[in-house]
Amino acid sequence: MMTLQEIKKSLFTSLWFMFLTFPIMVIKVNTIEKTIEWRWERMAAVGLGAFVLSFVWRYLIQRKEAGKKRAEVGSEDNVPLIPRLMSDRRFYMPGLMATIVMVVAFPFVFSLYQTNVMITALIYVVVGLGLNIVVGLAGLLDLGYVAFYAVGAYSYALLNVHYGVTFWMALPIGAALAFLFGILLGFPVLRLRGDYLAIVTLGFGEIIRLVLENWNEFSFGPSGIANIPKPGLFGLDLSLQQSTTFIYFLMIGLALMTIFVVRRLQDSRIGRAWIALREDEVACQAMGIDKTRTKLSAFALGATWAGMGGVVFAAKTTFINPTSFTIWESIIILCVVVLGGMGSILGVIVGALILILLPEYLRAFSEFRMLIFGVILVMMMVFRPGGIISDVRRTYKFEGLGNKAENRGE
Amino acid sequence: MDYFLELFLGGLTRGSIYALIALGYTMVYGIIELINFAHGEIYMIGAFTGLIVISVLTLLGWNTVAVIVIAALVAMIYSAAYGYTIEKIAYKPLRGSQRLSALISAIGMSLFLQNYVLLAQTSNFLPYPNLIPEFTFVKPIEHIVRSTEIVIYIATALVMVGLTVLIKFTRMGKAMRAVAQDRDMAMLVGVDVNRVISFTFIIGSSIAALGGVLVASHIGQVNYYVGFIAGIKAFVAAVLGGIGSMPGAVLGSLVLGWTESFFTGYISSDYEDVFAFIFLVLILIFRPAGILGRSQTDKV
Amino acid sequence: MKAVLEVSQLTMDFGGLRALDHIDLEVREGEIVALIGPNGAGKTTFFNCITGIYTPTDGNMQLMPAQGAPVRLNGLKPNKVTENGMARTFQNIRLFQNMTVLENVMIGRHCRLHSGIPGAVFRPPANRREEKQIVEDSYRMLEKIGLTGYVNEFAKNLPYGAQRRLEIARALATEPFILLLDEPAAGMNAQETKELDDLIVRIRDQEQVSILLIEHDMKLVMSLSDRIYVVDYGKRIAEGNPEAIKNDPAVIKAYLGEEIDA
Amino acid sequence: MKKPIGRFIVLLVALAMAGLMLYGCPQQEEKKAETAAPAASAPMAAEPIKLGVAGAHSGDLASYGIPSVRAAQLVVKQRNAMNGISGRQIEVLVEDDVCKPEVATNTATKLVTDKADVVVGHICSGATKAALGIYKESGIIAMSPSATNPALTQSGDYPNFYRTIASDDAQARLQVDFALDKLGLTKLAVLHDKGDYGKGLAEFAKGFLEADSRAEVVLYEGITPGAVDYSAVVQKVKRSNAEAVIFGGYHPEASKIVQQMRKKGMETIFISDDGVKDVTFIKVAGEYAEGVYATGPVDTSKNPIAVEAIEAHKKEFGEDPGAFYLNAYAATQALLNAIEKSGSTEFDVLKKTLQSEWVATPLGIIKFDERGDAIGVGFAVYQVQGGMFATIEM
Repeated sequence: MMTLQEIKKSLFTSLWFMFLTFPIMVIKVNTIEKTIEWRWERMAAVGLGAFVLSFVWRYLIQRKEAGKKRAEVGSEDNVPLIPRLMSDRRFYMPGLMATIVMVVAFPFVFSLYQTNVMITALIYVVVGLGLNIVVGLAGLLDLGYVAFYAVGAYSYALLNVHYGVTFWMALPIGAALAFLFGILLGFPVLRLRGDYLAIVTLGFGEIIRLVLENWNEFSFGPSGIANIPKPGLFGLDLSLQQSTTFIYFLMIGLALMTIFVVRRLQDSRIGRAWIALREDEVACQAMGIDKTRTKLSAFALGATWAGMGGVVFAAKTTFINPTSFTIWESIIILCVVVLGGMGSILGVIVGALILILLPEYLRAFSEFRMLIFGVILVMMMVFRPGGIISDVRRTYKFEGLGNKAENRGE
Repeated sequence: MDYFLELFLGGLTRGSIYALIALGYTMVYGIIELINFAHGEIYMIGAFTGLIVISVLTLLGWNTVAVIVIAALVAMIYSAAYGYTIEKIAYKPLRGSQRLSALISAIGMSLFLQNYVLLAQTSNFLPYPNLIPEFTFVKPIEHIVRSTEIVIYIATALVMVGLTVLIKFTRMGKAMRAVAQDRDMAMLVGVDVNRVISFTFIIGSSIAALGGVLVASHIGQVNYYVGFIAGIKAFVAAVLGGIGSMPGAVLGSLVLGWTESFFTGYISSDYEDVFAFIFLVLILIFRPAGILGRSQTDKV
Repeated sequence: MKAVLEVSQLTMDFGGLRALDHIDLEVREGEIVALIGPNGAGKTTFFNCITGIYTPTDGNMQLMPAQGAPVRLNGLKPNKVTENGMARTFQNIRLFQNMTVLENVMIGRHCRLHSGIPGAVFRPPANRREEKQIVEDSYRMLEKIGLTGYVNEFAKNLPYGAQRRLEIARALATEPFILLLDEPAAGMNAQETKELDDLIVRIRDQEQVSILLIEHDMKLVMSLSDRIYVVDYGKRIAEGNPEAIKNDPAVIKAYLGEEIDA
Repeated sequence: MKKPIGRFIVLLVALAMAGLMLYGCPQQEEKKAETAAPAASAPMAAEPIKLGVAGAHSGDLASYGIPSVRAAQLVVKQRNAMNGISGRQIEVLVEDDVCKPEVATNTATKLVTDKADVVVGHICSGATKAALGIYKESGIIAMSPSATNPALTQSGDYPNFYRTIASDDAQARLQVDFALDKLGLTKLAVLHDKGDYGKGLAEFAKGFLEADSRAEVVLYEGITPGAVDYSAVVQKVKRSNAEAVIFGGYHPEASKIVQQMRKKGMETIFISDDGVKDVTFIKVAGEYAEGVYATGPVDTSKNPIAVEAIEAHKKEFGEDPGAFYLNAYAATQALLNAIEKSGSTEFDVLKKTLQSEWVATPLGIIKFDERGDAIGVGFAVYQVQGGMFATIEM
């Protein structure tokens, strides 16, 4: 296993990292006091750590390469585990039952905090599924998706402040406004390609945030809007615990609806057109698909979900200000989609759960939280570049004429 | 007229700073089509390394121009090493996967590096000594432009000339262009693609480090987060100029710098960034591949 | 016979370069017409112009469907051209790689159907019927082209010849009355070319489609075509039946140095 | 292919479950324990007092949140070394909110679930507002070292909120009065950093100036924080002929602007706020800081507690403390003092104690009014003189 060569290699790696981290890890200067602190023990730690980790790294890379080769040779049981399990009724039914029980029992079994975090994760499931339409299906890289989220959140908050609009009325209004914004913003930019589109959408996201920040008369500026009412339930007076549980189930409902709609869209004429557009724009047009309309529909529909997510977001936090809608937010949502596995609904759900729950559970590491989060992002991508649930786009499977064309499920 | 000139020079300063970062962005993008989100962090690490070197040398009793030169050189070497290592760890294993995966990896790297410096050094802002000498010839126009700014202009110009020479006239430059155009083809004709990519990261990172040291000297402070904002702006500048094109990156940066400066000067800095982004959108609507980018039509 | 496609004085400039120089061309009902010429003569540019991918500098292009008024193609977007009944394939295969063979053909049906977002979400009976119909129609199309064996494969996993045929199937699914084939035989072996020859004739006869093709394989061109147009340096240098073209001095001159495989 | 994925998923599920167990179960057990023995609800001597510290500990605003954590840790360490509060040790629960409202609600529920008795935080006004409702529901008092939004204490919506910093309007009033009465200025530029702290302050300053006939606001602008160069704004100030700049924001931007102004030979007076009245500002801006005015709590440099607090920080962390360190130090002391004096962590008792008991802090000897603002933190104007903040007599 451990040949001399490998040890040599690891030694070199370890030396390299000791060199690399030398100034920042070892020397701590205090330019104010004009003192230097030398922390040599750290160098030893880095060296030792790098030495050990380089073995792990090599092992993992080798394993990944081996896996790739096996896949190239093309064994039949290439279908990933989860879809395979799901297609087997023996596993599927009990699994489904267990999931349902777990989901229903969650807010009663776990603490307020757990429920609260789960609500956040569910909001990201909904919003992530929306972005999945844009990025995963239609292949349009949108780095300013958070703009529509902001539109939803602010439309509820502002309508509530000025006109006393309730949550239930704001939900469709927020969605509609986001849809409208999607069309409005999409129209001029959708002829741009790839990364140019990405940067322009990033620009739009920032524009919306900056306007919210600067235009006090409209949006109350950086001090935000407080005391946004939580969603009402027939005028009942709910305690914090109860209203959290209520929002939880509301989000479960919304998430299920989103999954339902996105699934149906994906398997429809429109959904196929989105995927085709992602695959090859020129050929797509030559097949009679209206590029602009198709792109716009993906963009606006994606925005709609962000709008809805935004309304729930405002209701859940009861306070909003522009700091919740920075580019980092767009990036996190994008990570949800890519990490989970682009284009896959299950993937987005898993991605959202991981990305939102992970930093929360990493709280135990307190100040190392975001450091570890960064490392995990890199590692996940390096070792599973296709996302966690990859290659399971459902495809039309033909099973004979006259029969219903059945789909191979996710 | 004085006011105009002042805004013009202010814009030039901003533009030159963006350019030093944008060049690295655009080079990396040109070669592997990756938005290297961690590039801003490389710039920040460069600034920090420079600060550490300056402090150590100052404490040893040095106090000459040599200090800043050595600091800049060490910062460039270290940033290059970081760039090289990051590419090997976070991007190389992802070659051939979807481009978005590499983007997420870059974002993860960016988060990691920010927090690495935050934890290993400090969350506080640190003062950055300005060791760039005051040139006597600047004295009469000191209220308009400072020596540091002049050094930034000169550095940017030199870097640009140097890069142009490198790309146009050296073997490595030729190889870089070949890889940028068609990686597989370049590999077939015997270009060592891995080496070219590493080299690109090294050059891009060391330019960013130079920028880091100069900018930090100019604004007099540094913390772990300075890279992110500057990085985003520089990326916008690179796209504005036409990503992948080096003269484009410089031109885009200058245009962005002037846009911001004049907008602030004549209208309002409240909406400075809003305007910068709207300007970007407008330019891209009329020139979908940026100012100097060649619009690529699909070969059908 | 009635013309279905009429192109007159088509000119296309790229910067200072004139890629097409006042080209006239006509395809009549039920005809197989070939467009040939040396590499870089402007054949694919011609296709790109009439299908709306490029906007020509000058000239007139018109489609004449069996029923209804003629449609002027100038300024139409590619998808509109296809909607109006002219479909095409590509020289460098442009399939939707990560979709199955069946799905590729289903995309071709897109422009003939109309179910929108509400239909997709609520799936009313009409929509279900339409979806079922798409699958069946697409499968039938695969039967005609002989690709049923691959129906659930990803397009990228198909052998080369099958990919070319899938492009034809996909184009046919848009229900064109004129089909443009850009080097359909490129990269095929003799056996496959022979099959393609049969397939094209069969398509013409069964589907009542006129065909305009670009091809380098002269044997195929000569055996298939009713008429042939020859272009060189963007100019039309000859037109006529295979026999006439074979003996045309201008054509021989253009191809001098190039092998004429006939 | 199959095995690694399988293992991966299993690992993932296991991790998720482990996480849930870790966080869910202890709490469950506690609940059970409570129901089994009601007597346990009375504080036992061994049970530690839990002090939550919430604020931005990562991300772009970490430099304003981390000093609070350190302040709380140092105070608690000192207390615990002296046998805690009547024999009960104090435990610090540090939770990050990145200064974002949505994260703050998670942070707050986490602290509630972890049974925090009192909370020092949050740092940003927005995050504080989002979190307060959750604390209120659970009867937890939160004391912020840095949330200055006036509505927090003036609206009456947040009875459980206290702070050891002046609200925006109070500080702005002081700045304006100083500028007009003491300095006799007539033309002022008001700048801010577009954040909820800086812009809130600047809005008030502008309002007060406009209401006063003696002076005029010749320029009102938001600068972009983190920009690499501020020369355009500086030139604009120069062109506006303003005699002074009132700046709302934090010290990094303040020092950049001051440096650029001074380097361009401008002598414009610079007046700023508590976010700038920080040793780091002087150290960073160096010679250019000379003459800058900043408002802040009275008397900190001569206050022995403040001196001691700063020394303790230097000893422990090897650097000067960051922004709002003293405010957080005072907040922690005030909270712990109230717990000690009242012998309880009950909401009403604690509230009463906070409002009645004076406590010696680095900011002076303070107690709180019924709205939650500190009484006894005299606010004063300082000027940087010879590398120190020197009090200016009004």
